[in-house]
Parts: sequence; C-alpha cells; structure tokens
Amino acid sequence: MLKVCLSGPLKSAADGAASVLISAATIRELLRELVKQYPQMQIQLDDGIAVSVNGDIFRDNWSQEIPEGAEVFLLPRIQGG
Amino acid sequence: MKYQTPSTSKEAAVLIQGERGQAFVLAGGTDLMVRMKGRFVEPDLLVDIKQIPAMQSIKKLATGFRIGAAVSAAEMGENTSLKKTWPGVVESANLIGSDQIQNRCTIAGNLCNASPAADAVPALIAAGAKVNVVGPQRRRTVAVEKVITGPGTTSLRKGEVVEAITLPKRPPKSGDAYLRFTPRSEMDIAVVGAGVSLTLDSNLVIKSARVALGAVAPTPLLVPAAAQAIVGTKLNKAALNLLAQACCAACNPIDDKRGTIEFRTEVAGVLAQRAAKMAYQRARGK
Amino acid sequence: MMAGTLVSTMINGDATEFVCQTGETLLEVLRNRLGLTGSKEGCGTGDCGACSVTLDGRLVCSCLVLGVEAQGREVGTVEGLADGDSLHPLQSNFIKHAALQCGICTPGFLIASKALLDRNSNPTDEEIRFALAGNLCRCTGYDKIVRAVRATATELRKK
Amino acid sequence: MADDPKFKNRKFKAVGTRPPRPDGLDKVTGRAKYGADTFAPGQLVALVLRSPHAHAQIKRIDTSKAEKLKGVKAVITSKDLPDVTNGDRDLYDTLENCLARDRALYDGHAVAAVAAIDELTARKALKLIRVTYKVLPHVTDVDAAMKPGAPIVQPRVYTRGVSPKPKSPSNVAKVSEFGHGDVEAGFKAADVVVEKSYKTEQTHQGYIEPHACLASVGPDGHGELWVTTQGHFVYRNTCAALLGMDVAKLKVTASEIGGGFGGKTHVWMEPIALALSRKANRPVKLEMTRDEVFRSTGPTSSTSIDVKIGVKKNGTITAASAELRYQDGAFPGIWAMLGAMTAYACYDLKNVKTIGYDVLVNRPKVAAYRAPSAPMAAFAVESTINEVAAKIGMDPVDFRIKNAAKEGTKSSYGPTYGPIGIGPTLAAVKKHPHMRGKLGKNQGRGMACGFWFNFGGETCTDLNIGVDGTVTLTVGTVDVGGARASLSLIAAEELGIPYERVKCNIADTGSLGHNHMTDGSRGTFSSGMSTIFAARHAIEELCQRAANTWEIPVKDVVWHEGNAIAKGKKHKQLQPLSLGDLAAGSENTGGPIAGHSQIVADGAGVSFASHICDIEVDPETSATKVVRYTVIQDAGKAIHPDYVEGQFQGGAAQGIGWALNEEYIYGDDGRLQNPGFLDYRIPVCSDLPFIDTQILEIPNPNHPYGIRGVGETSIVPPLAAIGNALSDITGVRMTHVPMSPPRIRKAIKEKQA
Repeated sequence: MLKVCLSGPLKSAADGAASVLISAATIRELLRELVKQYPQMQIQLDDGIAVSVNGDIFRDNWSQEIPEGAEVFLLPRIQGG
Repeated sequence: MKYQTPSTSKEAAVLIQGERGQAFVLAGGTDLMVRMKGRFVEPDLLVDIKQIPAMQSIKKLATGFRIGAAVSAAEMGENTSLKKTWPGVVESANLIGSDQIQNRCTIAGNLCNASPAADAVPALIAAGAKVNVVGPQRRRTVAVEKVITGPGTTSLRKGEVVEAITLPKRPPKSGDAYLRFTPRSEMDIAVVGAGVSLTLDSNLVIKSARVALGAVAPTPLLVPAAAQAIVGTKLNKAALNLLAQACCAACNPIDDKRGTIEFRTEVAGVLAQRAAKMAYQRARGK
Repeated sequence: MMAGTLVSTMINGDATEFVCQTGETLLEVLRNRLGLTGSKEGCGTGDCGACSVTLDGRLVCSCLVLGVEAQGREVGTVEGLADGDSLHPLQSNFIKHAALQCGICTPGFLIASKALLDRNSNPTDEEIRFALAGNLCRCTGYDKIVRAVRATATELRKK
Repeated sequence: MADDPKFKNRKFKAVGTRPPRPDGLDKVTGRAKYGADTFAPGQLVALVLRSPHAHAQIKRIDTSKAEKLKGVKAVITSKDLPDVTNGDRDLYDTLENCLARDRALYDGHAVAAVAAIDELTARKALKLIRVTYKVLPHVTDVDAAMKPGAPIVQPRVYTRGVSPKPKSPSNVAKVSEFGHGDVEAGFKAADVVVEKSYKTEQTHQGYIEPHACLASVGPDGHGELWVTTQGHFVYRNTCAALLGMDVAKLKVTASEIGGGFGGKTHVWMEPIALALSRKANRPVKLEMTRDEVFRSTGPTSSTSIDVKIGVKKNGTITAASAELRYQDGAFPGIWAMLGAMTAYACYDLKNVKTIGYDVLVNRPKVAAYRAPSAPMAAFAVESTINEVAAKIGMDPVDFRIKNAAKEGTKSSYGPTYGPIGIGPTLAAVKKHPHMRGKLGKNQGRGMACGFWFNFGGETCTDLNIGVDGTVTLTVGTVDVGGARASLSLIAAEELGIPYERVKCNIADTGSLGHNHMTDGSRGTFSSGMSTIFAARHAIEELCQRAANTWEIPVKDVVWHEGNAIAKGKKHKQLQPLSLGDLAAGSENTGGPIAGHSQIVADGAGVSFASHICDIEVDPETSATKVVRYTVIQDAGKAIHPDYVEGQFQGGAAQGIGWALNEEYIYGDDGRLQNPGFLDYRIPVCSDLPFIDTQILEIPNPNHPYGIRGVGETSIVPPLAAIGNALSDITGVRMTHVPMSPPRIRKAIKEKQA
C-alpha cells in the first residue's frame, strides 16, 4: 500500500482528502486506481499531472516504478517560461 | 501618398496650402512616422523640408542664433558656439530620444508636434526664442510660447511652415538650463520638464529671468511668477522656495500613464529649483 | 495608382536602385525589396533600435526613415560591417564575450556601437551605456554587450 | 548504462569551457533567419482585425466588401475555424483566443483576418470589414473581478477545486490549496505575527522579436509553417488539432527566435495564418506589430496577495500562510496555483498554507513568463520576511539562513527535497564582498531569495557521425540563448572529441520525434540528457565497429577519450581506432554510424537563487537607480558558463524592470494605454549596472552531469530584493509593484503624514 499525498485542486477531487491509500507498483497503476476510487480525478488528470516519488518529479513517464514505502505526491502539472 | 522635396520655404508653404487632403511637413519624422505607423494619421502629402537650404544650418548672427527647421538635435549638440551660449537649449534638444532619434529629430518638429511634454519647448520658452514662419503669402515671427495652443494643436495656419527658430543675443553673465524627470535614464517622455534662463548683474544678483515648465499643463508654460520669485536675488534658499511654490501653483497637470497630478506638481518645483541653480552657476561662469 | 518611386542610393558601398511606394519605410525597403533582413523590426516606432542603420554616416532607426529619403544618400547596414571574410572587431568581440543570446537586437547594437566608436575611440562605460540606450536588449541585461564594446575600443586603439 | 541518468561526479574536459557559439557568426552578420526573415514565392501579406472593446458581443461580421476588393485573396472569421477540439477545454480556449467567436473578450482580441497581395491592400481590406458589436460591461482588475456582481468573463467557467461543485459561473476559475501542518496553531505559538498585503501589476515578456510566421497549406491537407516559437513540435500538434489537419502532414520549422521567455510557448496567430493560406491556397506571411504583441499575446498576471508569517523571538517561523489572487486574462490558467506552490518553497516550515485563486478578467490570455507566477509570490513573501526579521531584531540574511529549506525538508508544495541550493546561496551572500561594500549617499541595500521548480519532459535526439568523423547533433528543442553551444559541448565531452568537431542543428518537425518546448529551464537539462544518451548509443555502435574491424568480441572493446581501445593483453598489438578512423571505415563495417535517444527527461532539479541589490533614491523626486547588483544561483552544473551567467544577468534585468517601471496600464474603458516600448518601460542600457554573478554547482542527482536548468530562477528575487533595498533607504515598505517614482513618493508622504 502506498500513501499518496494530494494537494491543490487534486485534494478537492478526492473529496478533500489530504492523502489516500493506493496499492500500485507503477505510476500508471497508481493513476488507474485513483480514478477508480475517485472518478472526479479524471478531470484533474486531463488537466495535467505530475507525480513526485521520493522527491523526484515525474511528468510523463508513467512506467516509473514506485518502491514500497515511497513518499508519493500527486501534483498538478506546471508550465514554465 | 505624395512625397515632395521643395527647395525653398515658400515652395513648401504653397505645396501644403494647395493640398486638398492631409498634408504634413516631414523634417526628422520621428513623431510623424510613429503616428503614421499607428495609423493615427494617413497623409496625402508629405513635404520633406530637408533639402531647403534656408532650413539646413545653424547661423550665428549679430542678433543671436538662427537654427534652421531641418537641423537635427545632434547637429545642435555638435555646434560648440551654440552649446556654449545656450547650453540649456542644446541639452533639452539632446534629451529627445536616443542617438538614433537625435540624428533625425528637430526642435522645430518638437515644437510643431505640440506635445505638452516636448523637451525642447520649455527651454526655448525660457530662452525667449522666436519662430520664423513662412506662409504662401507672407512671413511672420512669433514667440515660441504662442505656437502651441493645446495638445497636438498649434497657432500655425494651413500652409504656414516653420523655417527657423531664433535665439536672442546673450548678454554677459547669462546662463540657462533644462531638466526633466523620466522614470528611466533615457528613452522616455518627460513626466515634468523645467527650463530656466537668467542674466546676472555685476554683483551676481539675478537681473532678469524666464522660467518655463513642460508636461504639467495642456501646453508648455511660461511662469512669470516663478521668474519674479528669483529676480533681484542671489538665488538664496528663500528665493528658491518661492520659485518652487510659484511653479507648483502654475501646474495644471493630469493623471496619466506617465505620472500623477500630485507627483508632477511636486517635482515641477524640485526641477525648477535645480535648473535655476544650474543656470545660475553657468551665468557665474562656473 | 500604385506607381512607385525609383530611388538610386548606395547601400554598403554598392550602387543600388529600387522602386518603392512613398509610404514605405527604409526598413521595409531593405527587408522586403532588397532582401537585407539583417535589420530587424522590433517596434516600428524608434523605441528599440533593432532596425538601426547609418544614413550618410549617421545612426538612425530605419523604421523612421522613408525609403524615398534614401535617394542620393549612403546607407550602411549590418550586412556591410565585415570586410570580406574578416569580421569587424565588434562582431568578433560580440561572439567572444557572449554579448548575444537570442541575437535579434545584435545587428542594431553592432551598428550603434560602431557609430559610437567612430566618434569616440575611448568611451567610458557610462558613455557606452548612454550611446546604446536606444537599443533594447531583453536577454543579456546589457552586461556582456558593454564589455564587448569596451574590449573592442581597447583593441581598436592598439591598432 | 546508456540511459542511466544518475549523477556520477565525473571530471570534465569540454564541459565548463567557454568556446564561441556555433550560431554566432550568422547572428553578427545579419544572416540568421528569424520569424519574419523568410519569403515564399507568391506569398500574401496577412493582417488581423482586432477588437477595440474590452468586452463585447459580436453580433455580425460583414466581410463582403473586403472580399470584393481587388488583391484580397482570403478573409476569415471564426466560421473558418470550426470547432474540432472534441471538447478539449484548453484547445477550445486556444481556438477562441486565436479568433473571437461570439464575444470579444479583451482589447486586442482577434476578430477577423485578411490575406492580400500586399500590405496596403490588406490594410484597405481591414477597413472594409464591418463588425457590429454590442459593448458589454468589463472588468480588468483582479480584486474587482472577484467581487459579487462583477461582469462574468466566461459564462462556461465554474470554479474548480471547490466542493461541492458550484451551481453558477464565476470569474474564479480555480482554487488551489497547498501546505501542511496546522497554521492556526502555529500562529498561536508565535511571538510576533506580521500580516501584509501586496499588489503587482501585469508585465510582458518584452521579447524584441514580434511574433511572425510564414504558413503554406494546400487543398491536399499538406502544409508547412515557418515560425518563431519556443516549441515547434507543440505548435505543430496544436495547429493541426485546431485546423483538423493530420499531424504528420504539417511540417513546422522553428526559425531563429528573437526572445521568448515563455511568451512563445503558446500559439496566438499561427492558426490564423494557416487558415488564410488554406483558403487562399497561397503562402501567407503574418507578422505582429509591437502594439499587437502587447495587446494580443500572453503577458503574465497582475496579482493581489495577502501574506501572514508568525515567528518566535528566537527567529523560528512557526507558521506562514498566503492568499494569492492572480488574474489569468480571459481564459482559465494555472497561474495562481503556481504562485501558491512557489510562495514558501525557500523555507523549512512546520505549518504552512497557501491558497491560490485563478481569476478571469477582460485582459489577454495570460501566458508563462520566466518562472511564471513565482516573482510576485516571492515579492510578497520576501518583503514580509524582512519585515518579520526587523520586528524581532534579527539580520534578514541570518533569519533566512535559520529558516531555509534543506535536504530532507518537506517542501511547502508537498514533496521532500533532495540536495538543494538555498542554504549555499545564502551562505554565499554572507561571504560576498557586495554585502560589505560601502553604500553611497541616498543608497540602500536589500537581498531576497527565489525558487523555481525546473522540469524536463519529452525529448528526442539524433547524433550522426560523418565520414570524416565530425558529428551532427540534431535536437528538437529550440535554442533561445546559446543551447547549441552547450549541447555541442556535451556531445564532445561524451564522445571525447574536440568541440569544433560537433555541429548542432535544430530539426524541423519532419526530421525528428516529438520534443516538448524549450520552457521550464529544460532545454539544456533535457536535450543535454538526451544528447548524452544518443552519444552513448553511438559509442556502443562505434565499439561494435571497432570489434568488427579487429574481428574481436565487442565486450573486449572500450571507448576512451575519442578512441576505441581493445582491452587486455591479448589485444595489445591492436592500435586504438579513433572516431575518425571508424567513420572512414564505416562503409565496410555496417554502414552509417548514428546514435539516437528518445526519452522523458524527468527528475529535473529544483533551483534556488539569492540576489543582492544596492539602489539609490533621489530624496526629492524618488527617482531610482540600481547601482550594484549580484546574482548568486545554483546551476547544478554550468555547461557553458558564459551562457549561464547570461541567463542570470538577463533574468535579473527583467526582474529589475518589473520591480521599478514595467506595467500594463488599463484605462477605465478597458483598453491598454501603453502598448509600445515608449511607455512600457523595459530597462535600457543606461539604467543598469554591471550584474555580477556567482555560479554555485550543487549537482542534480538525477542528471548524468548534474544539470539543474538555469533559465528562470533569476527573475524571481529582484522584485523583493529591490523592495527591501528601497525599504532600507527610505524606511518605507513598498507594497505595490512596479515601485515607480510616483508610488515611492506617495508611500513616503503617507508615512510622513
């Protein structure tokens, strides 16, 4: 089980929960499970998302494996200049 | 659009009078072409005056200096005699825009563009400059402060063309200065401008003075009360305070993208004081 | 209605003729009619200096000069700065001192810097800064540009 | 091995040197071709008709007279750009922004466009288009737009990020909350609590090159676009989607780019050029004027921010919160959210909470501007930090050092930091001679910190070895400030050959796989990583070719400093084969030698900077002059230090302009009053001092060379650094940016009164 921390607009998509427990081995599995539990999350995923695994931020590589016990943060996708 | 390059002032005046559409004088073009680019004006005729010999040079005469209407601000800065006699006027011209603009812009154009914020105009008013105007029928001379009647409007009639601006002969112990406030060090339009010209007597008391302000009213202003405040003084602190008060009292500015009423009014006094001090030092020969 | 004006001029030392409408700027003529796209339009109102050229040796914004005004006069552009395959020292020093990032303002800065050094062979940093105040650069903060001009002045004085 | 992104602390030969850039000569001779510098046979000139109203219903557009004018080849309105976005909100917003549909949403919003044989004709045609508007009430101020009863900018926008889902539309497009701990408890535990409110005005990236493109589309659905952009692959995908074209049939070539700073990451008028070209079946050139750039492209947000910081007398921050209201222009964005994420990123906080409100107003669609949204949040927070330090009598640098984030700190936006540079930049400030330099008359000193995330993303790179052993490096990220030099250095480093043997090109979209844009400080980070991997793949191939030549197993071959070497005593008679030898023999060892890399360059390292500023203020007029400025920033690894310094200096200069004079000024009529470089006052050469730089290198563990990305962070601290310096000399806390002379004057007088 992974503790997935949520913030910003993602939190409201999970009914205001600051974190949720998800069983997943990769980012792709994680996102799939999240949408299963919180269908509202799909809108947020469509808006763009990034996943921080132990402080490293992944924006596009959904095959990234997530080690057991890792700190996982779901972040909105950002833009730069 | 037609483009003409007459070789006399009168020819220029006749061309403009004869045009049924919009006719403009093209000197440096640094204002006119910006307005054309923004489609604020769409001329039918441009009369380029830069090939008119009478407008091309700076002449030192017995009565003072005569600056042709097509003379660029850069050329004014290169004229050591003019610069020595009228440093404030030359500085004001040399504050207009960048080096690129300096090589094109003219003080006659700066005047005829009739912006309340024109840099050269307060300095010219302070200097007591006169404008030689050529019309299709006759010539006339007009004081520089009588030319601008409002933002973008002048007292020149259709067909009248400025041929030259003249500066009077300078008595000894005279000096002038022009200062302006801009947020950046260069490339801005004056938020406030102040020009002072004065003459001292042998005791270094101010014998006569003229003070003019820019960007604080619909037109550049001659402020006689400000001059009175310093005439008869050695520009002591009290005189300077009265000068600033008179300048602030004369201000009738607007709030706009370049400054506020409050700021313009206050800074007009500050700049007038500084310009007066500079002019005074110059008059003393320092 | 569309009759243009024939203009004979010298551009970078070469006799050149072109036909243009009276309303066209020298910048438009250089770029669109003569293929000299080294001069850039950043504003069209004389505020950025990217279109700087010399007209009879004087630095001007070509966006504020009419094409027809070039009749009988000499125009200098960035394309005429180098002497054959040897760059003008300003050009080499701009590269050497990394005085450009995006490079769009570079032609204007080179022309303006040359105009400065032609009349003042030993400018102070402040003189350099004021002489270049009509040229906007948004990438460099001007630091390396001023250094490149200063280095060029030193180099040219040694020659 | 080839794709291992981990930092290995290697010693560099080429990386870190300062060779001349490969595109230098073209740029000093006028040869380099930018957006407006190319021409096609038979090209038409396009012009755009724009709304003079801040907000208006478009009742009717009559183009018939314009179409009949001789020389006009195409006229388009939104009818010519049908909605094929399939409900994708962002795409639809882009479509509507490119060409207004039923309503004009801001002064400058495009309404129609023409293509004609020349500019004169196009201009006449524009005048012949009749648009019937019904003017609607407008709102341009961010706070006014949030008030009840404000005109609704987008009736289709309902606030996101709140539950339950709202039942009526709102100008608040999104609410984003970040943080951790219990701020209320934290404030209760504080000895001193400081609360302050700030406003910042809207600024523009101010790139010197206006947007320009040359579009050519035929009735067969094939097309080409030459354009100034930070990301031609992204432009291709967006334009193809909006025009209903196949992505593969639209080839986009990135011209040289005359500055972007985020402003050329979004399409503004390129779809119009393509649609005109398709309708006219002729190439179409479309260039914006400077006026159009200011009115119709994407500046950054104006903001209104409340900050609250609680602190113990010993200097420990017990709680920090902020409410950040950013305007997005007329279309929803993520700008307040970014402000909320970055506001407290420099600090190690137990209790922190930020809320961002993204607010719609009748202004142009906001776009990214260099570390988007971070400078305004940093202005508010870093100004307040100084106020707090003053309240408890602590040196502001020491106060920052005490509370600075470090490795292991839980960031204010969520994740735990790895090795980071905020502490080292602050330590460098303490040691810097600038801090001990004597201040002149009327001069004050201030410093401030800044943060930006940096990111990577999709990247694709080819590395081809020529028959003479020279190397063509082909990348898909636009070079905005010297990246080709940096990437060539990286290829040279990896292959062990001289820099001069590498030539870096930017591929068009027909020649390379998809690349994300040059934004987020990712150019050198991402393409650098991809170049390393492409080089390593080429080395694998080179080793194989050496093995083929020597007829030995490839496992016996290693690559060392530009040569294949046969390992072990049994091969000692084999002389090393250089890259040149192998290239010359490639025909008979398997043909062309190339390396390729297609990656998602994730793991960008966060970036921190601290700036020091001395400013002089005229006591009578409040005229300001920055007299000394120092930038200290963590680069991770500086590949080409000249261009790293250049980024530091350029960002600082933009920040200084923003702090002092740059601002969008709207009239009561909702129209922009200063759409030009005369009254939108970016710093000129004589406004600035030399900008000193100090590069720190705290390696990013997720990049083989430790690169973090350097482009953006340098614009974050200047607003607050200048505010703090002004406070030092005037004793007044400036809370409204730009801190222009009239505002400083007013603040001083209010304090005196």
